[in-house]
Amino acid sequence: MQVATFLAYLVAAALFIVGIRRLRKPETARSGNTLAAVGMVVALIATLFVIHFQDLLLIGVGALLGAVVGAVSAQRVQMTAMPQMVAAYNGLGGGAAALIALSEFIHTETGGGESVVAAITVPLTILVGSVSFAGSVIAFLKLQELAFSGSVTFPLQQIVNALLFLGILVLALNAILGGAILPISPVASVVIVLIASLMLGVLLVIPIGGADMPIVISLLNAFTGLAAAASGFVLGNYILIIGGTIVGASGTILTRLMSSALGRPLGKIIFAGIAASGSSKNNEDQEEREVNDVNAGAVGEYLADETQKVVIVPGYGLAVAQAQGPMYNLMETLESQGKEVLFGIHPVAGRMPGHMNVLLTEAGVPYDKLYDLEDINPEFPDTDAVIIVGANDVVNPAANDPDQNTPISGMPVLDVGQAEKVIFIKRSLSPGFAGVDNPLFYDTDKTMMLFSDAKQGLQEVVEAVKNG
Amino acid sequence: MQVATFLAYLVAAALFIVGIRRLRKPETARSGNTLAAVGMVVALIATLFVIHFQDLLLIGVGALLGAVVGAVSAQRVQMTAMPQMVAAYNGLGGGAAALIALSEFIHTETGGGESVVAAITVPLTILVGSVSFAGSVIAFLKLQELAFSGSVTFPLQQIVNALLFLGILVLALNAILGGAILPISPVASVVIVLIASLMLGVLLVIPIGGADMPIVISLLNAFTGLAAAASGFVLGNYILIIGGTIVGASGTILTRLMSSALGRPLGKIIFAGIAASGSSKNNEDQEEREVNDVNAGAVGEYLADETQKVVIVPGYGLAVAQAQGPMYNLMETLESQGKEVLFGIHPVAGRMPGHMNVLLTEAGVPYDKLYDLEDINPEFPDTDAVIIVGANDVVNPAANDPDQNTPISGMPVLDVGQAEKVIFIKRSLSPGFAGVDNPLFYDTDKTMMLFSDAKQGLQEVVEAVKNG
Amino acid sequence: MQILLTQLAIFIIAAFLGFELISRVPNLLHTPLMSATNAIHGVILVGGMITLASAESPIIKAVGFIAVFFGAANVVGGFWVTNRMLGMFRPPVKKVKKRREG
Amino acid sequence: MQILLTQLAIFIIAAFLGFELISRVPNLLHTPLMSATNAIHGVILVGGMITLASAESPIIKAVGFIAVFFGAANVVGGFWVTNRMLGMFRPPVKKVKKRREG
Ligand SMILES: NC(=O)c1ccc[n+]([C@@H]2O[C@H](COP(=O)([O-])OP(=O)(O)OC[C@H]3O[C@@H](n4cnc5c(N)ncnc54)[C@H](OP(=O)(O)O)[C@@H]3O)[C@@H](O)[C@H]2O)c1
Ligand SMILES: NC(=O)c1ccc[n+]([C@@H]2O[C@H](COP(=O)([O-])OP(=O)(O)OC[C@H]3O[C@@H](n4cnc5c(N)ncnc54)[C@H](OP(=O)(O)O)[C@@H]3O)[C@@H](O)[C@H]2O)c1
Repeated sequence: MQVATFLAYLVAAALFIVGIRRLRKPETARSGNTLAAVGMVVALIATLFVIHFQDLLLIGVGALLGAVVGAVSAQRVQMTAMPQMVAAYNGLGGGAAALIALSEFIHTETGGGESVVAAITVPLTILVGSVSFAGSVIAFLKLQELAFSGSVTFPLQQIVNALLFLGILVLALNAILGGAILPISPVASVVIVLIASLMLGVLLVIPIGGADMPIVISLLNAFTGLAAAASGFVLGNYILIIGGTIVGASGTILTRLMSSALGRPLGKIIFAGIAASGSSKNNEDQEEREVNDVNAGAVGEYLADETQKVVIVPGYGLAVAQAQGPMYNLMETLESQGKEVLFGIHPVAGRMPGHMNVLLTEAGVPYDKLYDLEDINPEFPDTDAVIIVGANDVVNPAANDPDQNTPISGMPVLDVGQAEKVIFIKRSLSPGFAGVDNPLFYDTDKTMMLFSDAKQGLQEVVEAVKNG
Repeated sequence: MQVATFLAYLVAAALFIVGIRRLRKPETARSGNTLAAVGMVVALIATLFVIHFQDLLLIGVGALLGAVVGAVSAQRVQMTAMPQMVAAYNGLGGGAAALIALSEFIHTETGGGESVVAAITVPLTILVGSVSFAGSVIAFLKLQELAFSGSVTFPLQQIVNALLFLGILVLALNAILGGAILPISPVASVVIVLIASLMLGVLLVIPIGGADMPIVISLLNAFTGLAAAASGFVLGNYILIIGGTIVGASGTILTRLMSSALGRPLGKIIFAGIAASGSSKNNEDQEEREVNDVNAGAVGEYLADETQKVVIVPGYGLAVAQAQGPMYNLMETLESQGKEVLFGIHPVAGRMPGHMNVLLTEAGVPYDKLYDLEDINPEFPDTDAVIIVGANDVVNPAANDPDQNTPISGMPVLDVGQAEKVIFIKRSLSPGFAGVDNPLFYDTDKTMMLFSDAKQGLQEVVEAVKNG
Repeated sequence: MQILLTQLAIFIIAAFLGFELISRVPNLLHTPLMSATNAIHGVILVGGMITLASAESPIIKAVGFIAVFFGAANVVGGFWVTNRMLGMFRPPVKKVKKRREG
Repeated sequence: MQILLTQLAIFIIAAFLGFELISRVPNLLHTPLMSATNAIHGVILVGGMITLASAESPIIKAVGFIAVFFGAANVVGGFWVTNRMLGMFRPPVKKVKKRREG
């Protein structure tokens, strides 16, 4: 280990830390990300000085390919698809860790030079890395709605997982003790550990509902960090140890933060495997039940004549319909008539945290009109009308109904029922992401349902308000 | 370095960290202190296994003596004297670091075995340790009001300090380079460094006013931590490096926190050397100026007849007079007459943070009646009377008077002037700790001055209220 | 052995640091923070380089090559996508204040 | 050399940890926290023990002895006085909540 390289590693570590620190505040977040990236460059360059040069070409090619793939995908991805993109990158990292540990193991096995540290950390790295890899792949497929959408469960799932885990431990031990326990060669058992870990990763994630995926991804992110740290012990490399450990630890805390923000205890997510698509069940009895179906004219009239204070609650549908422009117009029109207009932004509205803030600031809505969950709920009692555009879960009172066990049970929601009138602008009665039917739809004297695409519907309402 | 010892050191370090974490919250603070102490015991025991046993006796004697001195002093010290006690212990730590570095230096010089690390860290340790030692001694003397009370300044102070520091650096360099620069032997120059550093410590602290001492002590505390870390490098000892560094870093942040809580920018404290005893100047013109001098009867009558809402502001004088009991009676009496009574507690009221909270809870005042600075100030406008018992600085509007540069300038104070009437219970017109005269004293139609010892005065007032 | 011990020390302290680093982060920044730390553990690429460089047998070379590829994609994609995310919200300072408390 | 480098690494990470450890502490706890950390750097006593144990010349022995004495006083006095301080305020939890925000 050359001194210069080591010192460069320390610089890189410091840059990682400062970067994360700056990522905690909106004003400095972007520079924080840049600093961390600089740290990464420093670490990579420093590494070039401690490796054989004959392989530089091969490394260069591999790195270049990876960089291109990463850059292109990152540039192309839709904002709403970013969570699954993160999952994908995370999986790659975990896979890399597992592969490195694997080859190190084969290396020491064949080339000899068995070290006690490696013997223990290698299987650990393979286990954690593979789980992270497989889990991330599943998370990606789920969020892309390519496969396993909703919650895939089968009987005795927990027991199966437990047994699988046990088997992995035994095999790992067998590998560590050089095949003393089972009639399987160390290399073979390590390979089996890898495969079994992949299975475990799949089984752990398939039962988890899509709404919880951001949390699961964050958890797998922490896993990968741990795997990187473990591989650092395998290779005796300090930047791997420091960087990996910090990510592992901070990732764990971040996961707890997110789960509490979405109002879901972590244990419940991982072990309960809450169904995220009970919608089918609900859809049937919808048709019979009567709703107060209105047209844009009626909505516009009501807003123009009956309201003083209006709260607008945007949701995922607004993003789908790209209706932020018309929403801005509606705000202007209402204000031009001397009405007060606020926006209620639920932390998980849309498909990624901050999703709605992004859209509305794009549209030019001033920031002081955007209210957080805590800030807006007290406003509802003296609100004349709440306009809910393409949102359901975030305003669904069923979340706080103790008798129902839904994917969103326990999640704090916007308490729109408190307001004088509730106006939904959505295309149908179909529920939202979590697939939970919304009792408010059927409260015929409080609720108006304007069935329409968000964009078109809002445009019509604006017209109606102007004329009405 | 034995493995067991090293692992024990890691445990000790973890206990230190967890201890500090728990010290951040009142409920867990005490256990946090205990955990850190346990960590210390672990570290000390572990050390016994890596040192020659023949010296165990000598070590035992020294440690025992130190322990006894520490324990007795800590048990005996008055609560109000605790800040200077902390200063004393801190000084001892700094001194120890300096001495260790010194003897290591002599050791390597005579015994040979010069290492580049030691060569650099030894003078550093001596410098920081000595400054911390001398500075703490001065802080102790100031707070005990044994010497240097107030701010001791002399012309060109900053320049003298700068030159002294420069000289230290040159001598240190000379020591590092084995006497290459000056015709002074390394050992000699190191000894001179030690003496000069002691002088520097003295000069740095004497100009600083007593009100800022808690902050200065915190800063010196961080210094000692740094010195301990440096000596860790000298001895290649890990618990010294870890423990010392953590204290050094956290101490720095804590110092910044305290200085902002007392509303004093750190730079101003260290370089300006604000006079903390301008009192003499003010005292002269006091006599002429007229005050509304009243007796307890008048106060009692006013409270009984004219007030609905009363705020009591306790200060250092309450502690001196041990008047918390009568104050509690006053609260009861007023409440028995259906009046609302609150207590306004300034963060620096008294002589140590939390001083007033301690006294009042001792007296049995329920906690929900104790209001912080931020919470009480909004209450004053609709308050009929503020009773200020043995306090001055914390209610002195001069602190926010831009034209005056006083020791308390910039410190947020309790805005008692907002209330209908202000009643001071103190023995004289003499100002408080910071020695700043209080304009409120002379506002004859708003202020009543009840000149009396706090305890006696409060008792009389209670009687008067009962009768009045 | 001593090396291993010091590595252990670094691991423990770094773990405590990681725990402390994250606290009271506004919802807005959860995803970017996750994405950025995700990019940081792409430092595993360093491991991939070392493995590939020290590989004799072709099979290990191949595995190492994949590792490098994965790691590079993790690093570049991770930082890039984070940067895009953060580019999307530029709240004026006053609102930022509000957020941070909330 | 490698040892020194790893010590440096530990120093840097521990410094970052120290910075993170202290944040938003209620006024009430400033003095106890200062006093407790003050006791922690009494770990210098370890150094005193090592110096004294490895001392040949009587003068170094003497110096080491004083160092041990100082260190012990720092440790014992520091933790003891902190414990007394903390013993003096036992706010009921509800108030504690209030404090922490304020
Ligand atoms: N924010 C995050 O980080 C995150 C991440 C992953 C998952 N989630 C989950 O996503 C959900 C977000 O809740 P949400 O209320 O914002 O959305 P939602 O509950 O998923 O509801 C979206 C609604 O928009 C309507 N819609 C779809 N396209 C539309 C269009 N073109 N015009 C008008 N309406 C349209 C849909 O009803 P119609 O089909 O009848 O129009 C649907 O009911 C939560 O369950 C949250 O847990 C959030
Ligand atoms: N809290 C901390 O951590 C801390 C630490 C160090 C310094 N300080 C400083 O201490 C000061 C605290 O302010 P403070 O308003 O609480 O106290 P103060 O400003 O020092 O005023 C104390 C007042 O009590 C009166 N007094 C003394 N003995 C009395 C007795 N037996 N009966 C009645 N009155 C008596 C004195 O006036 P008479 O002589 O006329 O009676 C004096 O004016 C601040 O300047 C603060 O910066 C605080």
